[in-house]
Amino acid sequence: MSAQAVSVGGLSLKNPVLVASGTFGYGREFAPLFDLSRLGGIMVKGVSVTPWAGNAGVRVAETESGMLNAIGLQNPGLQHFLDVDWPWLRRFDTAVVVNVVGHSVAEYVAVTEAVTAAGVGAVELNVSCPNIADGLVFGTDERALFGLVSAVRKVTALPLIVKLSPNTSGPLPYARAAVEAGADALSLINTVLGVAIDRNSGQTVLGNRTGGLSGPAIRPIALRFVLEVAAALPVDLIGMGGIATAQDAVSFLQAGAGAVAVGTALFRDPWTALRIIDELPAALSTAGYQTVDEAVGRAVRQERERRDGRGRS
Amino acid sequence: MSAQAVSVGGLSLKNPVLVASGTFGYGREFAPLFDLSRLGGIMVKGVSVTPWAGNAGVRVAETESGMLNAIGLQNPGLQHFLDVDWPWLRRFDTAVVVNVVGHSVAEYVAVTEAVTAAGVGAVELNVSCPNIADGLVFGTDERALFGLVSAVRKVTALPLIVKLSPNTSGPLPYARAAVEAGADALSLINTVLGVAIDRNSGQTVLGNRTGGLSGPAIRPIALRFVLEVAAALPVDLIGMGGIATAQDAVSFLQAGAGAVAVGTALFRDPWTALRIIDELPAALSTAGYQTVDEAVGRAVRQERERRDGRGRS
Amino acid sequence: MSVSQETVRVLERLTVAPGVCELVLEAPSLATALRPGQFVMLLSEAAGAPYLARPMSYFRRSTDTISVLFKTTGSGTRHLAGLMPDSRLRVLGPLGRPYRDPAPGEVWLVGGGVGVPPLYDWALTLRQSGHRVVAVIGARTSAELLAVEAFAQAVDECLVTTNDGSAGRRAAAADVLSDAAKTVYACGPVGMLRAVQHWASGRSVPTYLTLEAHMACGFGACLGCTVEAAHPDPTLGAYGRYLRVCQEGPTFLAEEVTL
Amino acid sequence: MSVSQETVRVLERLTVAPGVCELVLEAPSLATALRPGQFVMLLSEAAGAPYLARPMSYFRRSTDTISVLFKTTGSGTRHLAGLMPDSRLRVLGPLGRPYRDPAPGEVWLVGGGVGVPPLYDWALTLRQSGHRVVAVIGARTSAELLAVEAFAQAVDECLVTTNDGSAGRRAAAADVLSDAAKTVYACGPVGMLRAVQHWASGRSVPTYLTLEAHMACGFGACLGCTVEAAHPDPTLGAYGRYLRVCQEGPTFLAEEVTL
Ligand SMILES: Cc1cc2nc3c(=O)[nH]c(=O)nc-3n(C[C@H](O)[C@H](O)[C@H](O)COP(=O)(O)OP(=O)(O)OC[C@H]3O[C@@H](n4cnc5c(N)ncnc54)[C@H](O)[C@@H]3O)c2cc1C
Ligand SMILES: Cc1cc2nc3c(=O)[nH]c(=O)nc-3n(C[C@H](O)[C@H](O)[C@H](O)COP(=O)(O)OP(=O)(O)OC[C@H]3O[C@@H](n4cnc5c(N)ncnc54)[C@H](O)[C@@H]3O)c2cc1C
Ligand SMILES: Cc1cc2nc3c(=O)[nH]c(=O)nc-3n(C[C@H](O)[C@H](O)[C@H](O)COP(=O)(O)O)c2cc1C
Ligand SMILES: Cc1cc2nc3c(=O)[nH]c(=O)nc-3n(C[C@H](O)[C@H](O)[C@H](O)COP(=O)(O)O)c2cc1C
Ligand code: FES
Ligand code: FES
Repeated sequence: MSAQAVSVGGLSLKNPVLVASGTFGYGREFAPLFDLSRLGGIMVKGVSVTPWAGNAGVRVAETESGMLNAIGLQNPGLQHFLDVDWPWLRRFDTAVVVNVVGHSVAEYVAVTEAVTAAGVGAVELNVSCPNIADGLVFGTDERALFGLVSAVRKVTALPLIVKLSPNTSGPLPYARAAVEAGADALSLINTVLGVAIDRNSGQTVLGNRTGGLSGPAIRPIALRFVLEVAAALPVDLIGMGGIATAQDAVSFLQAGAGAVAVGTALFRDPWTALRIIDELPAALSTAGYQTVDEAVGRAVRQERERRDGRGRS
Repeated sequence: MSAQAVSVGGLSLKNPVLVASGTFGYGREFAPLFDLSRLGGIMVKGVSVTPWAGNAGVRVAETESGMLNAIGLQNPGLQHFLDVDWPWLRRFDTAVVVNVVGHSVAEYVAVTEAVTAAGVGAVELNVSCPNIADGLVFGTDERALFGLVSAVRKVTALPLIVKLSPNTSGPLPYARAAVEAGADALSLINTVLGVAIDRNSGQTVLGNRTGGLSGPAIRPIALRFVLEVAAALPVDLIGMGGIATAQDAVSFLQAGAGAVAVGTALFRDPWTALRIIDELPAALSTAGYQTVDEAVGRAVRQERERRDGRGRS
Repeated sequence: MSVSQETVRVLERLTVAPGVCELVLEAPSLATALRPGQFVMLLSEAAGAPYLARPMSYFRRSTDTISVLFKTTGSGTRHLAGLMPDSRLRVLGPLGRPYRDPAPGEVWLVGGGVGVPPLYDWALTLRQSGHRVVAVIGARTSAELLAVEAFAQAVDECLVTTNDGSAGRRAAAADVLSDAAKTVYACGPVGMLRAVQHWASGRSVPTYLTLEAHMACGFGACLGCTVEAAHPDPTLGAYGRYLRVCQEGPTFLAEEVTL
Repeated sequence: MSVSQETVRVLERLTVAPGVCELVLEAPSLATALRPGQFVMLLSEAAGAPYLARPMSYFRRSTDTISVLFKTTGSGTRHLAGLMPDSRLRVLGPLGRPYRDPAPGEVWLVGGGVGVPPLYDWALTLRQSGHRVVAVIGARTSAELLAVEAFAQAVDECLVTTNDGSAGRRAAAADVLSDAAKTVYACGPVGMLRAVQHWASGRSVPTYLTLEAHMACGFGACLGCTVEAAHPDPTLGAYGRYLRVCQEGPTFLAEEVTL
């Protein structure tokens, strides 16, 4: 195992840098640009049981140090993934994490079962979807979340990752619910709800009115979620939100993430994740670490010491 | 009444641009720089019943397009405000809004009663403080919020503004609780919880570990809160969060705020609020409005039409 | 050639008309790689530059340079228009599908406002391969007409239209399309594109529309730039409802999209 | 003079030592207004500049210029160190309280590492008003010594210390303080300031420490830059626990603060 290799939630990664769901499609657009096998892992665009059309109207808007998106989880659906994308993707020597979306527990279960059978690397549940039956969002209702994760857990032995929404007063109740229901790891964070107003019309830029904020603007929010969970629960974390440099990646490791994912930064420069992979060893050794694992949770240890009354006053 | 004059929650402002609590002290540091009477209003630093020391350690950290603060509501307390700050501030021809902080309902009530008697312009409740008795934060617990606002409402006839925390899954339950308890207006938003990690130590930069994120990075989040409340409730709003230009101010008006407050931008340039006041008429007329009121809620009207099924598909 | 991202130097900044600017960039490999109809994403890292890159068609090219011609409409274009010679820009490209070849017979190019840039190099290419090319350059008013002289020199016939009659014919660009056109390529405001689409409906003249959309990536990754498909691929289910302007476009047959 | 914010031009950028840079700014009104001990907030709006301004003491000044001397420690100083002559910077100042006047007798200035800048103009001022001035310039190692020649010329006696003995005495700067000192002004790393504070305790020599703190505003508005008061003003209650470095400082008497 190289100094770059890590394991999160039982998923082995050759390096701790993945690409975040929804910012890398199913890899096809990037394959002409670089060898996908260089990546620690690929978290594919959310897969639903049937194809989803996504939202009408303008889908992306720019903000300061970030962007809003209202793609609406457009995706070709499970069958297409199994028939077309997975056979193509599996040739690469990288961990493929299938991001699963659904409007009901049954939909999540169906996708998870199928991709488990297909032999993907891990499952990541995107719980920011509205539950059509109850009108609530899985990710902002602890009990719904517990139910969802428990049900999915029953049908897969793969590393099960739950991706939390930052649109709550804090991660802990949701993190606990997910872990108690059997999640092996958590992804932190999904996008933050936001709005952009069009200068000329005075109306919302996005067709869907609200969108998800991503990019460097949300990095402090993501670090808060990572640190808060790392300090409270013994669960592996994948950190994401505004990562654009190796230094950013180190911050997430220090906050307690065992691996990181690069998202929006890929839109400005599709080679960002590779650059981070190349520069991470130097960034780690500058910070005084020999391996990735040494870096993980520096701030958490401080946090635990504070809690135990041994830290700075 | 000039085209710039507005009224929010019964508070008359000569122009719709205030300065946000905690970014303007009690005005003293700015008085040598410009005539405070030019401002629509001053929301003073949070006032507590007794003096508060604030937090130890590093209190500010920089982030992309923003900053984190963990001041900890350091303030000289009610008596000092009444004896020293208010007599000095009241000479200026501008609305003075007293931001009130406390660790119990009784503390909020005491401050509100006293500043009401002193004759300030309005009261703004900062409900992001932990309630020492129950260990919860007023602003993230609807029932606690309702109780707090109801109690304060009983002791003041001044315009009563409640400032909501963005660290919730959405503003509506809290906005409703505040309005039902008698709030005349809402301020949106307070800072977003965040963390910064120190490159060298791998630990949190802030002594208090977490801090409040402010500045342009949070503007889309603030606009979401304003739009969501404006579309749902008939209550006056003061919008804030990352406002740095007249165009930003117009966006908040369009989203549904009747007035705006400038905060963090003052740290980079203490004349920002004045510049916005000077440039607002031109920005409004470029956007096709003759008065401030015409601009307010353009996006809300769109929102209402959508809800009523008359909007774009 | 596959997509690459290069840091290039601004050689010249020309003010072509009020609020319209041409930036000439030193970009030899892109100058070779780009095909007519393709575009680039321009990312500035200079003071006050916005977060996302901006999509732009290329307008002209030489062996070593490409240029973009654009109107100042917001923060990004204002920033680009303010770049001084010798500034640096990161350019991602070539992006999008090149123009598809025309049917035999007269080719009509219809450019409205700042829709003209992609058509110019296409005009040159078509002429070189022996096509008779008619250009229709339209704008609301004469002051907004762009690149008329360049097109006049490049094509066999150049018609000018303005909505207010201040230059050329008082007409919308689409109104002057005639049955002489055996293939049409149009680029311009959505209203104009709809008119061209309407003209094409019922005719069997291949009519290509070059679209714009808000883009985050420009290379197919974000799904941000979609347009509604007129005839969704039934094998794709609901997923087929939208096409990516940056990947399946930016140029579509008129009957492929719902505008 | 009251605080103002000006856009000034970078005239020169000198690399003084590895990782240490002096920027000379064209700033005539600040050059007149600043008093020794005061500082400015530097805000760059150029490519990649950070969001907040950076506090810096001024180092030298002429009629029309001021300079800042700083070490590259992070994003902001790295950015400042990369500014080319003719770049613009927004400078807010003068900020902070000037040095308070010394007691009669020998004045000792103790500068550690990049703590020397504020002491230099003070040295000149003190000499001009007839004080005998001794400077102690310390650093960990000889390569990190700054402005030794400038001080050597400006003061009556200049002592050099390094922790590793690679230049001057092998000592910490604070160790060479002697009873000859009738007033002390020290600026440098917190370890050095603590040592100076320790030296001062029990002596009745007025000893001034110039502190650093993370600052958002620099002019007293944010309460971000606090240091613990050693003897809180009892009339202020808990509020008195902290003092603002930017407003009540940056220079405090050693007995005023807890480091
Ligand atoms: C493939 C393609 C080729 C283009 N070629 C040209 C060209 O040659 N000349 C030219 O003048 N313009 C062209 N455009 C339009 C150009 O990209 C926009 O005018 C520009 O992005 C506006 O940016 P802004 O910051 O000035 O406007 P703002 O309104 O401030 O932009 C805010 C956000 O909305 C996006 N946006 C706003 N309007 C448009 C638009 N019309 N199209 C796409 N995104 C938009 C911006 O990219 C940005 O992300 C092209 C667009 C596309 C998609
Ligand atoms: C009144 C005053 C005068 C100063 N004069 C000088 C001088 O003459 N020469 C010199 O080299 N340095 C001086 N400093 C320190 C200088 O401000 C910091 O080195 C600088 O802010 C670091 O910024 P950075 O972006 O490079 O570091 P980063 O660590 O990337 O900065 C991140 C944030 O922390 C703050 N920060 C980090 N370290 C310090 C620090 N030591 N002091 C204050 N803020 C810090 C930054 O301002 C920024 O907000 C002075 C500080 C103060 C308060
Ligand atoms: C355009 C876009 C599409 C996204 N789609 C998904 C998705 O399908 N499933 C998911 O779990 N997260 C999705 N995300 C969220 C990202 O995976 C990531 O959590 C978030 O953007 C924060 O990281 P970043 O700031 O590095 O982009 C999407 C983000 C963007 C910008
Ligand atoms: C340093 C600092 C101190 C603040 N103190 C207070 C406070 O005492 N009371 C309060 O209600 N809000 C306080 N706030 C929040 C601001 O009033 C404002 O709601 C928030 O910063 C968002 O606006 P901005 O992005 O323009 O700064 C403070 C913000 C900052 C940056
Ligand atoms: S712009 Fe990203 S998919 Fe087209
Ligand atoms: S830096 Fe803002 S109060 Fe000192």
